[in-house]
Amino acid sequence: MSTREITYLEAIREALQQAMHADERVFLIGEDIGVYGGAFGVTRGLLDEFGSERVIDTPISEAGIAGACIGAALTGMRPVGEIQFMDFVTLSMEQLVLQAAKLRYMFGGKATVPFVLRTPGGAGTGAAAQHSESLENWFVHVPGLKVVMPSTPYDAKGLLLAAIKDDNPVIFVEHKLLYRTKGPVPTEMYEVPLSRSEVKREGRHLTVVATSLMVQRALEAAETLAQEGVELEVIDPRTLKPLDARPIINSVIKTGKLLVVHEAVKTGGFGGEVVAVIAGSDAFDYLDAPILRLAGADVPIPYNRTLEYHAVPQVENIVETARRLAGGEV
Amino acid sequence: MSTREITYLEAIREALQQAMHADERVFLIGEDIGVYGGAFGVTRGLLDEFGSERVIDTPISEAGIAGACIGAALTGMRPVGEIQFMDFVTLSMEQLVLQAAKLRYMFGGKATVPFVLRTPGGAGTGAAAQHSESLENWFVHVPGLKVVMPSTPYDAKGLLLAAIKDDNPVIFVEHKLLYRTKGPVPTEMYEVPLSRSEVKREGRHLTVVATSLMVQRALEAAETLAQEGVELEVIDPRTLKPLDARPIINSVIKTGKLLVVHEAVKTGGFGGEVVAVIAGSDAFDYLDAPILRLAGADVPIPYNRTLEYHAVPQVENIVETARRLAGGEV
Amino acid sequence: MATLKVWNMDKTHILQTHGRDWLYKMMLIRHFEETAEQLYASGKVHGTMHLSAGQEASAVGTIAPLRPSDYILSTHRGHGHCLAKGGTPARMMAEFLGKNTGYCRGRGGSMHIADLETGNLGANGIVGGGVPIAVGVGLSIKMRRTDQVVVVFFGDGAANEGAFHESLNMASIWNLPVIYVCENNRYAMSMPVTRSMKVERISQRAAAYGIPGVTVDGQDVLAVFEAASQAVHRARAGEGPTLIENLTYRYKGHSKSDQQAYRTREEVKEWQTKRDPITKLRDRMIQAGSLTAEEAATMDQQAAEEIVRAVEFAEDSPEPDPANLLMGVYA
Amino acid sequence: MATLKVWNMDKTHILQTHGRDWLYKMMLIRHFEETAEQLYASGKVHGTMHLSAGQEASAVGTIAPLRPSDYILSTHRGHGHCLAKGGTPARMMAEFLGKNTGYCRGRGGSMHIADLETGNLGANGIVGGGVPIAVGVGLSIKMRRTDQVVVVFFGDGAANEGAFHESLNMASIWNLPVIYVCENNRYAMSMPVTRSMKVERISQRAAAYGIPGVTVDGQDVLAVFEAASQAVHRARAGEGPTLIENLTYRYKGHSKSDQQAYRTREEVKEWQTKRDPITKLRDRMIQAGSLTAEEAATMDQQAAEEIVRAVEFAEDSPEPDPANLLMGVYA
Ligand SMILES: Cc1ncc(C[n+]2csc(CCOP(=O)(O)OP(=O)(O)O)c2C)c(N)n1
Ligand SMILES: Cc1ncc(C[n+]2csc(CCOP(=O)(O)OP(=O)(O)O)c2C)c(N)n1
Ligand SMILES: [Mg+2]
Ligand SMILES: [Mg+2]
Repeated sequence: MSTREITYLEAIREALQQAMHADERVFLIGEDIGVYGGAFGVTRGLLDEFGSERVIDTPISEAGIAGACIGAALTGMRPVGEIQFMDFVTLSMEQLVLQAAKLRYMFGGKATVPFVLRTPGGAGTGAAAQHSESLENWFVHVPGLKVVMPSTPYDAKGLLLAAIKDDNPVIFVEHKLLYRTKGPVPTEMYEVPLSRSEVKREGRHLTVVATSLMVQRALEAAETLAQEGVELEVIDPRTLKPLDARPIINSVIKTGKLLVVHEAVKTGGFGGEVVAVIAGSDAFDYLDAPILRLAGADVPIPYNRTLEYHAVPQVENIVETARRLAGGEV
Repeated sequence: MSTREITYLEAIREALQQAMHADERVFLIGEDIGVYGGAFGVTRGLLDEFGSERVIDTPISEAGIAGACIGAALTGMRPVGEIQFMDFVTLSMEQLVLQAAKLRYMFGGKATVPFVLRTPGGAGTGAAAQHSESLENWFVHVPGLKVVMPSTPYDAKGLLLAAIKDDNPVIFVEHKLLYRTKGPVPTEMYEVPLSRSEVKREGRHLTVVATSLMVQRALEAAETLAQEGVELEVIDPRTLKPLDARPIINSVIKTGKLLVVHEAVKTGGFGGEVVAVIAGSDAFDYLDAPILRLAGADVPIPYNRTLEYHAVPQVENIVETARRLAGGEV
Repeated sequence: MATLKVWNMDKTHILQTHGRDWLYKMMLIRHFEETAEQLYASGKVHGTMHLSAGQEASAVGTIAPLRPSDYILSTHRGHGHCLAKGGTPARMMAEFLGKNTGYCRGRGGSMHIADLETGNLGANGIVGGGVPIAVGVGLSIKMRRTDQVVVVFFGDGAANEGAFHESLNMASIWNLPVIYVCENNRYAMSMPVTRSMKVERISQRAAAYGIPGVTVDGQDVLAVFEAASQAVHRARAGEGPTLIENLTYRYKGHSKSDQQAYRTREEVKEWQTKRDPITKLRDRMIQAGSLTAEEAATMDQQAAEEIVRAVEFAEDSPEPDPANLLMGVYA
Repeated sequence: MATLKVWNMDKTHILQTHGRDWLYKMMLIRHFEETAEQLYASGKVHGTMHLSAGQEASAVGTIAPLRPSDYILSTHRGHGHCLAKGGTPARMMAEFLGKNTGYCRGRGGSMHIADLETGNLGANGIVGGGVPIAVGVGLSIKMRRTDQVVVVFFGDGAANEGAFHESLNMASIWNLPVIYVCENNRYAMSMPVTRSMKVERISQRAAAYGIPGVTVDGQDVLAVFEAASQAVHRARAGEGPTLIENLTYRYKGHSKSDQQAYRTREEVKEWQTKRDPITKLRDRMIQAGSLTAEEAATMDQQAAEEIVRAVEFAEDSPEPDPANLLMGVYA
């Protein structure tokens, strides 16, 4: 397999493109994904390549988009839906949670509902409170759904291809600020299995579990702290549900300390899940400091640039918290 | 104040009734709350007492109900909306989360949106996967909302009166299996403040934090274990958001052990939040066992009676887990 | 607004060809539900159930023009739809009793019965829940280039959900083979249609989507069949969706908790005695000389017996094993 | 379907009375947005913004019949609505720059500007987000027994959201004083109306709710005013909601990321040169002899200067203090 540097956005587009070539049942559906190429340009060019029957622009009807995915998936297709901003999944929740997630179980295990719902989450673009949501933990809380959040171009492509092949509904959460980041990506098709946590950096003083954009920020923080002799082990769950907990448990057994970092609001967020998994595991006996969460402030994302900056964890916050925690000051 | 035994359902009805007498701005809106009295009979009689202008039957339009509450609240009223089953809030999420919760902040702190959304959650009635949801942690994850879950008739009345007086949107989660339970309730109006956790039973071997119906089950379990000499301290947060963590922290400092019990699905649930608050607090140093969660199985609620029984924590599960945890077997 | 072209069906011929089948199906549905109600009363069925007694012609007449390979999406009041599409009473009854031999292995119950083999994509506990799904089924049919169609049933109450609007709009712009069948039984739980919408006919809403809308006497199985046939024909021909409103009535309370304070006994009685779809069809066939009263009684007896056997099957079936609680959450 | 009765307004008289005010407001909106765009280009404004240039007559004409105590609910493309309802450019501009003196203390930005004092209940980042809220405002007006009304603006795209359906139905059955104003600018982002719905006119959808629906030349402020006046009159008289569709056009891209591949330059040009609402009103008034070209130029100059002062105010204003990040989440 030959590999080259492309962006996270290009990696996603390539996955869509290759999946559509490989499997006629795969099609795309969402708002402005055709000639506009999607609000962030992810699907640009795909309309020309695959035509309007497989790249379907919809009216502004988010429940309808979810319903379209479900009905098509139930009857033999493999749709990839797009919700333009993660905030707007609030309009699809009934279809996603009461239908997509439950149909198989309610029907006694007889139906499959294989579709992927792609949606970009996260703040940092100045788009304020209704265009910056990070709602992944809602979906983690729903049996029947899988939840994926890639942090690199490599993972983005491999996870998306795996998600499209999966026979369950998968919520695939992208991050706007990652779209332009680059990394090595093989040209061929490959899959990153759902679920497999990955140790993105090894270290021995402190385990940091981070998701999506925060993986990159944690890696930057680790770089800084390495110069101080503090070695962070950074783990990216990649698939939040089902969670591959073993690598995290093993890491905490090694480091004795855990910091969980995510962008979503702290209260009620995915961090609680990770903490609870560890606090209830065999790693408990190895803990020698409180488990900390560093996460979004309990606030709707403000418009003002400075306020927005302070509303979500930045590299310096991770550095500072990790330094205190590793240094035994907590 | 004179006190008598009434049901949880009657306590809620009484709170509505008294609030409507006390404040002309309070009105009720929801599906079948008028002549039908609501799916569970909570509002029975209120149409006759207050007329159809203040007890408003709506079409089946859950987003519309939420919107009606928001618009009325923004312009000087104090609506109490009802969503017939908690499952159906999936249809109101955009209005509740992107509008109600955020309007005040987005408008620079200038608006108030004082309304209560009542809704019954929980399994146990054989109504299967689309009528048994416990989605409270979704709302806990939303800054701007408050989340209340009473476990007794006394709390139900007092919390509802406080919620109606509160100037924020409050999600008020009732439990179907609690409706017929009885307890002492003062005849007068009174408020149970949002937020104030309550120690429902004192004990020294193990702290159990439980919500809603699980408080009652935990108390039963405590009764059983007391006969074995194991003393559970049972704490009911009552208001999940904002969470009054101090009594829980203090209790864990005393007992050294924590078990969190809720009915909602374990993964991504409120239990994670409680565990994380404790694991990151000054109680950490006093912990002498892993923190455990006992919660709903990761499954849509099944129809079959036996399966349904096994899908959510029962008294015997609490007894068994608490016994092991208190006994140092975890 | 486009309208359905009026067909000249040879009614006598149709009744001769299909009348007995339809009559038997309606009787079967009626017996199924009466029995289910008894089982509930006796404590053998738990939860709740929504009976469709009175609405049988809508189920049978709508599904009659469908092929086995066509799809339906049903509602909380869906027993009739399931049976009409070819579901077996035994497996339905087993589902009621929460048995492992039920259509959903006891996981679904009354509100979630699905039978993928007969194209029944499921009852639904959510009012309007199946309506957006119909768009996807229609799309899938179009993309797979079959000439299937999908019928999505919903109630008058569901026509006020936002999902209704999104779905009809999407199906109309893409000319999908979806037939929207509103079973207008005058009430959504306690809410009369007259208070929940300002238009008189739900079919008028078709105008908002530029598709045909018709209102039909839902107690006349032939009228229902006629309208459905035309809509199916349009859909198969690639001409897009149709909105059909079957005017009907439910004899029983909304669900098991209903005190029915919102309607009078007289009203119920009037529908039962004057517009019962089974009586209507039977009398018509007898009048036309294509059925005798004795034959009708025999058929009714047979239907009753089929249900008795269904109950036996269900009662003899094993319960699910709690060890399999998590089975089927994920594929 | 009910229809609006046609009024015989004395147009000459109306223009004499209100023309200058309307013209100035439209000029002010145009200058506001041109300046905002420049500030964005220069990096002083971040995020995104949705400009309404070309749609000024819809904002000004619709709001003209309203009283200060009446309400509006606005959209992501809401600068014109805010100014027309009496918002001050300085506080809006300060909000754009994220300043503490802005309408939302810098927390909201372009998509969330609200001015409760002038009855502007807020722009909205969610397509159709304000539409269900209108029901509550209407209910509240009715219960408080004032004779206020509420105008809720939304785009052609929003008319396909489920929320639209639920809201119009609820307002219609309760006869609420809500005026639904659809600003049909032919596109929802890249989606042309012709592909997103099968009916030609969004106003046809009024038929689904038994309320009047009208389509208006949205570039003619007088026509907009006339339709709005009638709807306001109906609403105040307790006769319920009206759906108005103003046919209009946006000159700029959807937001800052738009490459406009979905339309031609010629189309844009044609609207700008032949149907500009400001030019149209100015020319008409000049023709009618109630304005001279010089006066018009002076007004335009004044509007431009008002915006210059707004920018000065905004730039001189302090930033919010990060220590107050959490301020205003809860009351
Ligand atoms: C989204 C949603 N809202 C409310 C309910 C509760 N509910 C179940 S059936 C029903 C009435 C439905 O009325 P209609 O659509 O007319 O169908 P019918 O029961 O008359 O057959 C209601 C309110 C539900 N199941 N789902
Ligand atoms: C619920 C929701 N879906 C999608 C979007 C993204 N979006 C913002 S504006 C817009 C187009 C809106 O079109 P229209 O309603 O016609 O208003 P216009 O922009 O033309 O004024 C879209 C798709 C959104 N903000 N909210
Ligand atoms: Mg009905
Ligand atoms: Mg538009």
